[in-house]
Amino acid sequence: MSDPEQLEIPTAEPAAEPAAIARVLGQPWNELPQDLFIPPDALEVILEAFEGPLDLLLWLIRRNNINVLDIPMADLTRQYIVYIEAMQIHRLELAAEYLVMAAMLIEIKSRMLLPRPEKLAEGEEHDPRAELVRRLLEYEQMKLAGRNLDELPKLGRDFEMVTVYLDRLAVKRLPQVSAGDLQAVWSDILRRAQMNSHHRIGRQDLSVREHMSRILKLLKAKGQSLFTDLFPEPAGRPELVVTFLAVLELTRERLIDVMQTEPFAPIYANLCHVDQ
Amino acid sequence: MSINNIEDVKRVLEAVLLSASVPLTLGELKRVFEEELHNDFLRRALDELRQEWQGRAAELTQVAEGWRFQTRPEYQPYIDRLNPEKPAKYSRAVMETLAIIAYRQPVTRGDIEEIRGVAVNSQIVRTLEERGWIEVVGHKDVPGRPELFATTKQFLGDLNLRALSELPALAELGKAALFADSHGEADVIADNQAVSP
Amino acid sequence: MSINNIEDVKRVLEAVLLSASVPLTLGELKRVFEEELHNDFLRRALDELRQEWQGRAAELTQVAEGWRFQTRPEYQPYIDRLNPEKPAKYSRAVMETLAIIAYRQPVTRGDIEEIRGVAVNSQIVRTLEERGWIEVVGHKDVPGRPELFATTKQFLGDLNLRALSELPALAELGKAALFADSHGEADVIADNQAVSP
Repeated sequence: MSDPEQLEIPTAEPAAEPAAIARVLGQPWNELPQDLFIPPDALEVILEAFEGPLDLLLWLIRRNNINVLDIPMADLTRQYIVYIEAMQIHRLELAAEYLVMAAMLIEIKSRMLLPRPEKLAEGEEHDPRAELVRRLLEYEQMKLAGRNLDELPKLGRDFEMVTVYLDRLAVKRLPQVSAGDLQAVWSDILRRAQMNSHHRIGRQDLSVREHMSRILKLLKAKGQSLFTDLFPEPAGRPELVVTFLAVLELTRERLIDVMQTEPFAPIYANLCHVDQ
Repeated sequence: MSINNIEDVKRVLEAVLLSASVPLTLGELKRVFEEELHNDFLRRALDELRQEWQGRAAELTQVAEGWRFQTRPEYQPYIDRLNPEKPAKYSRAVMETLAIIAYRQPVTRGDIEEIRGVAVNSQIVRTLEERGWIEVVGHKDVPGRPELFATTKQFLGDLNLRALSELPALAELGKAALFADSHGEADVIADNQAVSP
Repeated sequence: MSINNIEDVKRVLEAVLLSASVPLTLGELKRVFEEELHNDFLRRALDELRQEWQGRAAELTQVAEGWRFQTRPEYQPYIDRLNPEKPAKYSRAVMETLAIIAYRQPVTRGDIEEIRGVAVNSQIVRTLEERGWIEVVGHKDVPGRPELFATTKQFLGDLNLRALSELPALAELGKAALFADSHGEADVIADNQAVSP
């Protein structure tokens, strides 16, 4: 061959769209190129452009318009090895898979040179290339599937999820407490207090305490009140008794003062003031 | 798509605002278009868009940070049902403090501490005060004049009670074995359910 | 608000779906209503809602994970102008690995290596896992008990698909574009029928 072939540097996508198939080289290579010169950078590009030995083989097959089901093993192997050797010459780190594939190609090629074995039981002729072809086709199928998946519209790339603002603070959640909760907690406290016998929680009538609070609030607001105004209006007998008990209790606890300046004078109640 | 009329502008604004996670300023909205649009034109488009959304479940609003779509508040109960946030709960300390104030009022912080056996964190008291459930009704006439706490009307209302006497323990306290050995003055008030504040 | 007609149901669905940050299943949408609604009724409401949104910048779609509103693709260039950082473009290695997992699942790393003819970089697997597109669904019962990978619901949803059966059909073995003119002795390959997931 007078025209030494140059190694072609594939584009980033070696086996590109079918449209590119038009670039047919015609004859497959028969010889190693004599004056192979490829800048190391370009080789790296080559290496990076392929996703592995199957990808490189597919590219060679396509570039040479080879029938994948009838691969001329000698030519394909030779071309494949050209690339591998070129990369090794330039000490590019070559994935081990590329070398394994080279060995496999050579093995298939040599098996093809041997006389064909007898027909197999099924009556089919055994082709040493069958496994390679199967792998090439399966890889090619997945390679195309990957490309198709890449073209599907994707969230974040081709469309966005709609999320409208929600003012969560518009309705503030406060803990809910029920009377039952309170009762449960109170009985816990009582039980605990009973276990520590030094705590003796006596029973106080709640309505007395309720009126104690009420009277305190009233006096806090008014400062002083007529004793009679401490009693709610209208009030039944039990309520009058409870209010009276509350006043007594408040007095006993020195929370309020009840005063009468002279007999039958109006009785006043007011809050105790320590600093008076 | 080329932007040649206000309808197209509105659709683009809608897409951009619906997908944005933060409010967008007029300047940001302007940047979205290749063409230089007038502020007035943009504002008119936003205004028309807002009107188009009348009757939908979300609305276009202008807040301090810019424009955004937000769901109308009336739909929040439905949205909440989807992601039921754990109902907030008061700590045991808060609940015990509340129970003591409810059942033993008026009480000082010291009383609460004596019953609970631990110091009362002022955050607990503040929590209950901010909720509007307790208030200071006076000061005890002892050294330091400690505040006396009592429950409020709002507390009763929030717990669906008409009076403190409706707190459940009242009815059962007397029967509780707990108090089998405690004093008998309880019978002084026979019919205290009738009492209302 | 009481739900007594399909219009109200549609508005509630709109509010819930517009504010959700993930697609919602029919079951989740049902839970939003106090009343027990029939699936058929809900589906009709969703369908009507989808039609109402025709002509807006977003659309109501059903994907594997459920229902969601999403912007229409034609507005993406405008949205992109606001957020100049585009999501990373995946390398061929990543996409091929994803394709093998999607179409051949469940597969081990060894299966992937066998098909691609090269070792599987663990960064590739991590990329796909972090995107939430693949997950380990078990271990193969062979020595070493290698992990079995499969695609997730989110993978389908992110690609706007409802089920694996909606993935693009695989090219027929040997009839791929690459070899458009080269078949004939197809019987060499036993397993050349079109493979669908």
